[in-house]
Amino acid sequence: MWPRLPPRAREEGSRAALIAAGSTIIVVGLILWIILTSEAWPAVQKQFFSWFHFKESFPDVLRGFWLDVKMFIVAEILILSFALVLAMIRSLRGPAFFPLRAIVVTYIDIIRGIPMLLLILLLGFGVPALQLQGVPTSRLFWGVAALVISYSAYTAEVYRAGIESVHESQRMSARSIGLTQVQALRFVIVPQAIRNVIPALLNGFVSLQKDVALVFVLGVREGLREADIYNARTFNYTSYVVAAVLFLLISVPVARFTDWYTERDRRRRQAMST
Amino acid sequence: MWPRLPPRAREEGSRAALIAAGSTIIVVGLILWIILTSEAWPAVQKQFFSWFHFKESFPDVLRGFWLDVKMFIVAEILILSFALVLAMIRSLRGPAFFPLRAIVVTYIDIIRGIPMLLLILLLGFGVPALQLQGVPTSRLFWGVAALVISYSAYTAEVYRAGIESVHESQRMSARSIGLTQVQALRFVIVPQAIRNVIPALLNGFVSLQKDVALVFVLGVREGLREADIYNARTFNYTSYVVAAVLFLLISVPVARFTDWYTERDRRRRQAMST
Amino acid sequence: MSSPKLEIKDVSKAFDEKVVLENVDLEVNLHDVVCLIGSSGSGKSTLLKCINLLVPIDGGDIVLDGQAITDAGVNPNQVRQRMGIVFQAFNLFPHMKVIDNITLGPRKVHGVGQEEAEETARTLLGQFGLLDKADEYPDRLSGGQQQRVAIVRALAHEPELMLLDEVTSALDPELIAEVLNVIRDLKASGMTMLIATHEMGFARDVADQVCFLDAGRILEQAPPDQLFSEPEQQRTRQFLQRIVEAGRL
Amino acid sequence: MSSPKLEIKDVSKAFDEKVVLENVDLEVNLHDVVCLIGSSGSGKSTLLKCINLLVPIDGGDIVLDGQAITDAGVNPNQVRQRMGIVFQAFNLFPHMKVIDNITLGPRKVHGVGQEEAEETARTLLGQFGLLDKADEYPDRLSGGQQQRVAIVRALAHEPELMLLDEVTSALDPELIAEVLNVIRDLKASGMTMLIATHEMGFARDVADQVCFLDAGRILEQAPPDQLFSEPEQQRTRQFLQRIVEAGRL
Amino acid sequence: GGDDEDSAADTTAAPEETTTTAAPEETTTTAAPEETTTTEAVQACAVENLPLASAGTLTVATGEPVFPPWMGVGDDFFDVPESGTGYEGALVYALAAEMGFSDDQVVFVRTGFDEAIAPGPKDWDFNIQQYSITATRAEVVDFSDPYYTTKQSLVALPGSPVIGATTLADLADTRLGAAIGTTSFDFIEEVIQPNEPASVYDDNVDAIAALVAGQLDGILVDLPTAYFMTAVQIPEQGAEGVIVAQFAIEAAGADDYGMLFAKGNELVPCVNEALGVLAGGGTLQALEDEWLAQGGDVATITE
Ligand SMILES: Nc1ncnc2c1ncn2[C@@H]1O[C@H](COP(=O)(O)OP(=O)(O)OP(=O)(O)O)[C@@H](O)[C@H]1O
Ligand SMILES: Nc1ncnc2c1ncn2[C@@H]1O[C@H](COP(=O)(O)OP(=O)(O)OP(=O)(O)O)[C@@H](O)[C@H]1O
Ligand SMILES: [Mg+2]
Ligand SMILES: [Mg+2]
Repeated sequence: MWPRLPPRAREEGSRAALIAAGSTIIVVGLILWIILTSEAWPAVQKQFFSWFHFKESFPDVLRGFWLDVKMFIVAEILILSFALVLAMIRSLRGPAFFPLRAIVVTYIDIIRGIPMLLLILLLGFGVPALQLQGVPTSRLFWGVAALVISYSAYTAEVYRAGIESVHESQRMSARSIGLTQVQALRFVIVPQAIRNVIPALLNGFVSLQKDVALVFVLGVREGLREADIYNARTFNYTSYVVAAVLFLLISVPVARFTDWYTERDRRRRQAMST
Repeated sequence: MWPRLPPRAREEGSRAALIAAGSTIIVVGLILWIILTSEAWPAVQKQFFSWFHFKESFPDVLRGFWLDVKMFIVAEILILSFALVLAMIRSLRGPAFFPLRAIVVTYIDIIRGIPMLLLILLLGFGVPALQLQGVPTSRLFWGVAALVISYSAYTAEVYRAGIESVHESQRMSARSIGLTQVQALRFVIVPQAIRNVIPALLNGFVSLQKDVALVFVLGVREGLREADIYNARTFNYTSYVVAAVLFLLISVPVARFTDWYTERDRRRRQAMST
Repeated sequence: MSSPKLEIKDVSKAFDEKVVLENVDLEVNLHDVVCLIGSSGSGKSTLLKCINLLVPIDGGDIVLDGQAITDAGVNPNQVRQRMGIVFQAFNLFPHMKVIDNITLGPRKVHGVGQEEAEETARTLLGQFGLLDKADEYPDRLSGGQQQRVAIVRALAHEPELMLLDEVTSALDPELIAEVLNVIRDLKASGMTMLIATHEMGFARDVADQVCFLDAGRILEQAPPDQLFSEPEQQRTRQFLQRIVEAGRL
Repeated sequence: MSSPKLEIKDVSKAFDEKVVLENVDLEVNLHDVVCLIGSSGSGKSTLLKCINLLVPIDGGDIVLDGQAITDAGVNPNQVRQRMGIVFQAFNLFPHMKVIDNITLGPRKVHGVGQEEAEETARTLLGQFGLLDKADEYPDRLSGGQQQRVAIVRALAHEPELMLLDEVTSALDPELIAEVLNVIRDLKASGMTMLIATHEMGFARDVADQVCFLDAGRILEQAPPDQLFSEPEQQRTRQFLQRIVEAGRL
Repeated sequence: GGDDEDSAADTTAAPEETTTTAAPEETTTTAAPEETTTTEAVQACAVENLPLASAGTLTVATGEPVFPPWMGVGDDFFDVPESGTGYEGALVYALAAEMGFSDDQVVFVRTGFDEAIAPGPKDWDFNIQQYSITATRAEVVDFSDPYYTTKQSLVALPGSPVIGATTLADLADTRLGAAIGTTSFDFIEEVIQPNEPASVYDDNVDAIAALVAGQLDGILVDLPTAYFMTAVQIPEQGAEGVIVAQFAIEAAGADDYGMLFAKGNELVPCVNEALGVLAGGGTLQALEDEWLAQGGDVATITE
């Protein structure tokens, strides 16, 4: 076992870096100071950051948030799986797969272009209004379905970015040991692809966490909607801050954990330079 | 010059692929048929897909949409630049850059956790309410600022995914010819990184296109707001379909062009297998 | 000897406008070792990739055991399962440990059980002096170690035909001797091999036939003794002379 | 001879728990060529990367022209600008044409004008028989072509010291002769070089000193004639004997 | 509890402040209006002295679109607040006249909900779109005195389980909804308290869509809106609606509508004064009879 000392050669630009960091902190501090001492701050604070309203709205928002979390978990699992299937189909080579690829490309293009709200309205109000036999009318069901349909299109493109960032020689190499296209994708390309786009996947994770709230247009009372109700009742925006704090309590730890984990994984696999 | 024949070896699974494509088309057709022949379809059609209301709402939505496009262009340029700076800072190595990196990580984590709507309200209503000297009070200004702040956090993570997908040996190689960290990022890593994540960047592009509409809470009458007003006035949802069509008219060509362009670029650089 | 294991008939290949292989004819008999020699860029690697159906050819036929594998209707996967190829750039899977790199093919393609596959892999790794690297990731291996893993990966496959692209170039001389022995053993066990190499000593030592490729065309094919001592073509003579100058023959 | 160009003093390096370099001492005099030989995994590539400050060392000092470049307070960029390194795996920039790969360093680091940089690059490419590949992308070159581009990229830099990692391994014999000539020319022009190689013939031919690295330690250092004919260490003798068996000395 | 008292103190304190601060300089420049008694307060409420968002005009904010029977009634006047039709529309002009504005000195602007309640200065004088007065709201905005007190009513499609309900208990197992920010919503939550919590929608249009989609059994709205909803909105969405009943129960909170002002706006007492005159003179009742009293018997639901 070898005693490991820290690298000793000084990194270039360390002084510039410190200056940059220092001045950022000073500027942010200054802005905060100007805001907090401004004459109108008490009024703004009262309407956006009131401790009283924070406590008042917290229980309702938290209850609604719990519904968000449940919808989120179901949706995210479906999205990650369905999107991967879409991305894999899109990455198949050869003319035989052209029709399948074309279907997926059309799906992704159209769905991404449709505002999520319209999709939710269309599925959540439109489909049940058709009164078809055996088709669910639950707005939760259709709200989550709309989220899955929409987010899958975006997430599939994130996966595709990952797949295409894996060098062609890896595909060739995988095929050469006799793997089929799908096997090559599954065992060789996709595992590397996912590692390559984890930060972008996490983007989807974080923003879905907030977008599940959109099912509120269907009358579902989730967290952001409770904040809405509170705001409409009291004209105070602090309830939204409550929602933001709840979101942050989940998303920040998840982001930090993922970064830590991928970094560890990378260290285990790769040579590290300075 | 050599006469180029198409590759002749049959790709595996071509029959399976055709079956899959065929059955997808049949299923989609069947669903459409069930919907279109359902008893309630005329009512639903009237509510969501009425040609009359399409024509009626089109001029207003289009006018609002034009404002969206302008906001979008300004915001997207700022986002792509600012996010790249964030991502590059986040990718700097060495303890000297720790404070800067920490600032950027905090920024990204917090901003992503805040619902975009809250950020828009906070900046669009909160900041002007402070009545600070020399600070703009324009709603458009603050609406776009909120979009830039929020989207930059997401986009920076997409860039970072790209940067990390470039193999460590490229960084080493760039440093070995004497480039500084920033030069290595700028000339060697980032150009490859961006190519790697273009589909994911395009996601941001497409969804920003729709999210600029969120500034309507500030009372800005953009496209989706016009659709909203029309809907509230006529109780008909077709105006949202108009908005969707306008979005699609931009996003689909952009997506197709980008794919075509990156594919051409890839072909120019890389060996292609079957 | 009966009909050849592998026949390359009038094969041509161009990348965009650039002709890389031009009317190549070549036969590899069962149990034979054929070495491809020729300058950098002459098309050796491309030819090997064409045989593995990794690069589509533009004209001609490639025939394996009497079956034209470049015909429409042939499943290229089944063809590839019968060959092993080692790339000049190794192309190991960086996200998998060495042992998983090696067992992936046998497990997924040939349906071998995990344990059996690992056992075979470890035996092979041992032969190549890499037993202690089984649980390491490729990026943490030295160049020579990576190349040996790539050879093991191709062999784990139990192929009928091996395509080797400069497998000894990143090896240190000690290991070259070992790899040569492995190849000799393989040959003794009846393996048919097509090897692109810059090592004339190696070619002379192991090859039944040596093929001289120049600018995408096969200029000369003969047993090593004949080709190295009495080359027919002017161009071959030139090539060999430069090798002697480089102290490599 | 005055003080050495490069001194490696008691350098050690471990990856996690694995010791890769152990108390390495080595001197390279100005205008000298030193060859590093040793088995695969002995630490040759790691040592070269440590000298280029691409891998931080754990103990010891690396001294260039009397200045300890591994000291805190030294700007590693300025150090790297004085050296050229060629990696075993080439590491060309795949998104840039060959010519841009070569001119990037001169233009961005040394502030050479675009035209001048391209002219120098084309001259060098010509010397390596690659003039027609200037506007091609690296992924479309053969292995040997890529390696030559990597050498040109390091040379374009006009370094005081070159670190070469198995630069001849992917070259065909014709080119080896050419590269050897380039290296001889470089030597004649006074370039100091440290070369990791498996080519004993090459080492014997070009080196002033040969260094035998074994499991991270330098076992023996001597002029080639002495080291190859009368090695002192048992381990060195073993190594050389295997080489002879492989037909490589 | 304590919160309510705070805001009550706020609203009562406002007029006094106005009288002391608005008086001094302005009075000297303008002659006192002819026939009115010349108290300080009345002088302050002369058009010339009013602290208006834009001098010389009364800028009235409202929603977009506006709905009958509140504003813009009649096919030609739909969403035309300037028509002076509908209860609120007519009220605005009556109020303006009482305050001394001519009809063409009244200007309408449109706002969204968030704009109306955001902090900071406003470019309109007051906002009128059925805002319910509550103590908490009054902490961040000011309200006028009430100009209308609503009754809640229940709208449904034929065949809904709520049809025929006569007591609150009949509604216990039904799915009810309302638009956000309305007292109707609070009424479900606090008075009806069905087993399934109230659903809440951005506006009545979405609520009706949910009704049509079979996701709701009934919508709560104020009675005037209920008439419009069943007459126009629901048929437009391809269904048929009925007013099930009105509630003969007082809401826990006030069901009073008031005009909304930016916090601290000194116009409030003047508007209140004019409103008082309209109420006292019977104008309000006349407007209500004209625009809000739709014929027909509506059943009532009791405790
Ligand atoms: N994808 C490609 N696109 C265009 N040209 C290519 C491509 N791949 C290879 N080439 C060109 O084809 C020629 C033959 O390449 P190949 O790799 O087969 O050579 P080689 O004989 O293996 O050389 P080496 O000994 O250097 O490995 C080279 O000139 C190369 O530049
Ligand atoms: N990043 C790393 N993490 C862990 N171990 C490493 C790493 N890089 C190299 N090693 C190990 O260090 C040892 C020396 O590697 P190095 O690449 O220096 O060998 P080499 O002498 O260049 O061998 P070759 O002749 O095969 O290229 C090897 O055993 C290798 O597995
Ligand atoms: Mg090759
Ligand atoms: Mg090495």
